[in-house]
Amino acid sequence: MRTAVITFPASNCDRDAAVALRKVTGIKPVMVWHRDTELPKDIEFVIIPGGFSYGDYLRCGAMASRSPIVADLVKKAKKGLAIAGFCNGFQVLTEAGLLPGALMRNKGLKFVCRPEKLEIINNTSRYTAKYNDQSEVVYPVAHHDGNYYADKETLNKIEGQGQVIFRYKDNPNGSVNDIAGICNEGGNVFGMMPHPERAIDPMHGGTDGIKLFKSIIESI
Amino acid sequence: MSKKVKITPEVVAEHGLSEEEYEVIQDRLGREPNINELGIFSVMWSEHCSYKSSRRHLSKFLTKGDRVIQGPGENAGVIDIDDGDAIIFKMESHNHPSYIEPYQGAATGVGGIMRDVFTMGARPIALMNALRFGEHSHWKTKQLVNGVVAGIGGYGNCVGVPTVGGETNFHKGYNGNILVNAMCVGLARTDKVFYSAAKGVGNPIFYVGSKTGRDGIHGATMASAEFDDNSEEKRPTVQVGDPFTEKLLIEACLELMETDAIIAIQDMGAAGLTSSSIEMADKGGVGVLINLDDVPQREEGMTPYEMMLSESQERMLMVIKPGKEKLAYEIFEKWELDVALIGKTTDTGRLVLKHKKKKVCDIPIAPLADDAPNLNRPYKVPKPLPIINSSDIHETQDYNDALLRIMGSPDICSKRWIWEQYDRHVMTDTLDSSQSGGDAAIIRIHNKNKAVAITTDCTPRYVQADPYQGGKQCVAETWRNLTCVGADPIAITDCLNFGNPEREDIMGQFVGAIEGMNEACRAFDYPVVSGNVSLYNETNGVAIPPTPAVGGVGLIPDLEYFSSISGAKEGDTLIMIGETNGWLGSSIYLREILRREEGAPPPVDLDVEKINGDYIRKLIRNKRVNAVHDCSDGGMAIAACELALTNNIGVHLQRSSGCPLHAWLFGEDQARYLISVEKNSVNPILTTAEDRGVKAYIVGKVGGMNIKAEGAFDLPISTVREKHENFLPELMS
Amino acid sequence: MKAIIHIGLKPGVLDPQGRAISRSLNDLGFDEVVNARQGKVIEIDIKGKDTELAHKRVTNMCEKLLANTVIESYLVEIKK
Amino acid sequence: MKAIIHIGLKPGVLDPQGRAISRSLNDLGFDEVVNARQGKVIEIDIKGKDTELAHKRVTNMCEKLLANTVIESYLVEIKK
Ligand SMILES: Nc1ncnc2c1ncn2[C@@H]1O[C@H](COP(=O)(O)OP(=O)(O)O)[C@@H](O)[C@H]1O
Ligand SMILES: [Mg+2]
Repeated sequence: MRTAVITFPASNCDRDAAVALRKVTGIKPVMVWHRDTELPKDIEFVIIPGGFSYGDYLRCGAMASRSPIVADLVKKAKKGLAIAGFCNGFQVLTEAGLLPGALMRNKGLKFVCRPEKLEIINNTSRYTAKYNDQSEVVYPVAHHDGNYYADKETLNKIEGQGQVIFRYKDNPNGSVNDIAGICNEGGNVFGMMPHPERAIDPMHGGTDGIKLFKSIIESI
Repeated sequence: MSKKVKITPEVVAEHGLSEEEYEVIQDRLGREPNINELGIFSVMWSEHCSYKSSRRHLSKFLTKGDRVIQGPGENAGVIDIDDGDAIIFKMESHNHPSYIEPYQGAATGVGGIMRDVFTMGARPIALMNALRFGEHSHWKTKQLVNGVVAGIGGYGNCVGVPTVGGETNFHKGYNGNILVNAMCVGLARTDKVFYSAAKGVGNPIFYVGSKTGRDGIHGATMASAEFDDNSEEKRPTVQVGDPFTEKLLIEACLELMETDAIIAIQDMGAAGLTSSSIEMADKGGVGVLINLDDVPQREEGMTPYEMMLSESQERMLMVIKPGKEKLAYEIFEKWELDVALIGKTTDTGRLVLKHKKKKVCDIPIAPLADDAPNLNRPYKVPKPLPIINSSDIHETQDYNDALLRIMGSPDICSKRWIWEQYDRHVMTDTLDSSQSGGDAAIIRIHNKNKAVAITTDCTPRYVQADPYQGGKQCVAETWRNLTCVGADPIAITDCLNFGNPEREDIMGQFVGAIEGMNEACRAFDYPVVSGNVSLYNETNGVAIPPTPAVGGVGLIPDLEYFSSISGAKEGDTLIMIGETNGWLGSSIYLREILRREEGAPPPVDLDVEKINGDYIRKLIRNKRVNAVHDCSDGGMAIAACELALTNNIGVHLQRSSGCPLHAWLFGEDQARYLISVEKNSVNPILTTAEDRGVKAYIVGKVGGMNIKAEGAFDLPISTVREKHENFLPELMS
Repeated sequence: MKAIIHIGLKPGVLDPQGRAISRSLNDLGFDEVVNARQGKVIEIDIKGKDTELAHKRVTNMCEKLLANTVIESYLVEIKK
Repeated sequence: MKAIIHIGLKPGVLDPQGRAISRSLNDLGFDEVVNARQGKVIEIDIKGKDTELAHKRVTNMCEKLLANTVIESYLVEIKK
C-alpha cells in the first residue's frame, strides 16, 4: 500500500511520520515536497507531519496550507482520500478548511511537552477502530498553539456527529471541550495535536500509537 | 562609519586594541590601517576570537584519544562511535546577550551552537543547556528565566532538535551576569566530516543563509568587555534569531554535503564574515578576495566595516569546487535561502575586500592569526577554604523540615517548569531525558542498536571554594553521570565562564580549575575535544562564581545494557557504592539549612572514581542493577529522594557508619553511586566489590510510600513531591 | 503605497494573550486596567498607484492568507 | 477609556516573520507586494477620565511590560 508524507519548509516530524508508516505498512512512504502540484499516483493515505512549517510565522500552518500540494489534497479529500495531520499537520488541515475550527495559542501561553492521557471518544472511526477494547491512551504532546476553538454551532455539530475522536483527560492547552483530535464529516480527514507517531516504540514514548496507524491502514 | 574615519588613538582604544597591538598592526601592514582593517584586527584579536588570556592554559588539556577524530581547533569536536558513525559536539556561552535580551540572546545561542555542529557535516540530534541565574528573589531573575527558557525552547523546538537535559542553578553571584551555556550534539559519518580549511586557489566562495544587516556590530568586542551600569545602552547590538531559516540551512547544507561539491565550510559566528573568511583562508594557506557588493544585504547603504563586523545570524560561508556552482545554487534555491557567489580564494595570502570598485581592505592573513596576542597574565590560584569538620557543624533539630527545605530549594527543586517547554521527543530517539530526572540523557543512534549518553555538569560552589578540586569535580561528575546510565564516557566539551582575567585572583581561579579538570581528563582518558571561554563575567567589579561547565558524551554500545534512575522495585535493596565520610564543607545542607557558604569542598580521588565507576558499568552490563543514581548535590538523602520520586516508591535509609547522622545523610563525598538491586543480587555485589577494592554497603531498602531515614525523617512521597515540584511554578507564576 | 491591515480576534473568541496581559498589568499595580486584547498589524509595501485596486487586492490577500476568518476579523487601510 | 498601543520592531531589526509573509504573498501571485512587516496592537480598557494621566500610565505599562524596548518601539494612543 502506498502512503505519503508531505514536507514543508521546517516540517520537522516528517521523518518520524515516515518511520511510523514504514513500521506499520512495511513499505517506505513517498516523501512529497510542498511545491509539488500533485500527489504521486495510487497514494492511499497521506500524513501531514508535525513541526514548524514556515517557522509558525503569521499563524501556525497558515502558509503551508496555501501551498500547491495542499490545493491538491483539498481536491482529493473531497473524493475520500485519507489524510491525517498531527500537531502542525492538524493546524494545516484547519487552516486549509479540511477540518473545522482553529488552533490558538495555549491558554498557559507556553510551549508544553509532556506525555498526555487521552480518552478515545469515538472508537468506531477509521482512525480508532482498532482501539475498540480500549478507552484511554497516552501520546506525547509538544506544541505552543494547540488550544482548539470552534464556535458553538460548529461545536454542537462535531460533537453531535461523532467527529470528536480524542479528548484530553488533563487539558494541557485550554482546548474547548478538552478536544484533542477530530475528523471531518466524511471521516477520512483526521487531525490531532498529540503525536501518535511518537508512541510506537516501547523505548520511546510507549506503543499506544500503533493501533491508530493500523486502524487507518486497514480501513483502506 | 565612512571609509574616511581618521585613526586616532581614541579610535584605536575604542576598538579594544592596546598601543603595542596597534604598533604590531602598523608593522605588519607597513602603513596605517584604514578603519575597515582596524575593525578586522580588532575583532580577530578580541578576547572572544583570539583567546588571548586563555590560549596558553587551554593548550595543556588532554585533547587526544583513541576515539578522537578532531580535537579543539575546528568548529566542534569529533569522536568515533564505531560502525563509521561520528559524534560531533560542542558547548558555547551566550551570557551577555542573554542578560540584555533574554529571549533572543538565548535563542541565538542555541542557533549558533547548532551551526558549529552541522557545519562539520553532522545532523544535530540533541541539545542541552546549562543555566545559572541570580538569586531567585532578585527582581530581575523571574524575567530572565522566563525569557531564556522561552528562547531556548523557541529556537530548538522550531528547528526540531530535542532539548534533552541540562542544569539550572540560582545564586546571588549571578545577579548581574547570568550564564546561558548551550550544547549541541550531532551525528555524522566518519568519512563525511567537513572542515574549514579553504584549500586551492581560484575556488568560488559562496555566501548562504540570511541577508546581512546591521545586527550585533561590535558584538564580539562587546562579549569581551566588562559590564557596567551603562551597559543598557549597548542594547541595540543584540541579534534576532530566525530558527525557520536555520532549519532550512541545516537541510540545505546536509543535502549539499551528500554531493562532493564542498571544499570547505564555516558558519559565520562571532565576528561574522571577518572571522569566517579569515579562518578558512588561514587554515587553507590561501588568500581571499571578496566583493562586498555581492553580499546579500538587508539594509541600504551598508559600509564595508558594517558588513565585515555584522553578526547577523543564520549565515554560512563555503568554498565550492569549481564546476559545482550550479548544483549549489539549485539546492539553496530549493530551500529558499539567499545565496551569492561573493569571492574566490587567491594565492596572495591576503584578505582583499572590494566595495564599489574600490579596494577597501588589503591585509596579510597570517599575522591575524599568528601575531594574535597570547598573553601570560599574572595569576594567583586562591588557597582552598579551610576544611570544616562535620562534628563542628550543627545538627538540624528537624530533619523532616530540613529535607523538605532542601528538596524545595532553588538548585535541587524539580526543573519541570523549564523542561516541559522543551520538545524532548522530536526525532523519536530520546530514550531518557530531563523527564526522568536521571543523570544523563540517552539518545539512540537512528536505526541502530546503540546510543549516546549526554550530560552537563558543574558545581560552582566547589570551584569557588577550591578551583583545583572543583575543576576535577566538574569533569568527574560528568564521567559519573555517563557511567550511571551504563555508557562508556568518551570525551568532553567545556564552557569556561569566569570573571575579569586581568585580576590575578580570577586568572588564578581559571588556571586552577583547568589544572583540576585536566588531571581528571587524564585519569579517565577522557579528552577535551571542543569548548569555549567566556571571561569578563562581572558587574561593577564583582565576578561570578567560577563556572567551568562541562558537557560529557559517552557511548552505550548495545541497547541491551543500559540503566537509569528508573527501574527500582518494591523489595529492592539500596546499596551505596563509594565511601561515605560525611563531608559537609561547601555542601547544599550547609548552605540551605545553616545558611553558611564555607569550607573546603569534598576532595575528588580520581583513582577511587575510576574503580567505582568501572565497577558500576560492569554491574549494568551484567544486568545486576534495577536503577542507578549518582550521589551529588545534597548527598545520599537527596539521591534517595530523587530515586523515590522518579519511581514513585518509598525508600528507607538505615545508617551504615559512625559519622554524625546529618553528615551521613547530607554529606557530599564524591565517587558515590546509589544503586537499587534485587535481594538476590546483594551478596554477589558486595563480594565482587570487595574483590575489586570497591567500597559497597547496604544503606536501606525500597518499598512503601514513605521516604524515611532511621532517626531522621519520615515523610510521604506526596509531601516531598509537592515541595519539589512547586518551587519553580510558584516562583514563575 | 502602503497597506495597513489590522487583524483581531472576533468578539466571543477567548483571547488568552489579552487575558494574560491584563492580569499581569493588574499585578504590576495598574489597577485601572479592566481588559486587554491583542491583535496583529501587518504593514505591506505595494507597487502601483491605484488605491481602489490595492484595497481590493489586499482584501483578497486577507481572505487568502493573512487572516483566519474562523476566528479573526480584519480591517484594511491603504495609505499613499 | 481605551488605549491603543502599536508595537513594532525597531528599524534595522531582523523581521523574519515579515519576510516570510511577503514571500508567501508573492507565491500566491500577489506580485505587487515588495515588503511586509508584522507588528502587534494591544487594546486596553481603562477606568478613569483623565486622558493625560492615562497616556502617562500606559507609556509606563509599555516600558514595564508591553514592549520589549531592546528590539521594539511603541506608540500610544488614548481614545475616549
Ligand atoms: N535547564 C535545563 N534544561 C533541561 N533539563 C534540565 C535543566 N535543568 C535541569 N534539568 C534536568 O533536571 C534533572 C535534574 O537536574 P540535576 O539535579 O542537575 O541532575 P543531576 O544532579 O542528577 O545531574 C536532570 O534530568 C536535568 O537534565
Ligand atoms: Mg546536578
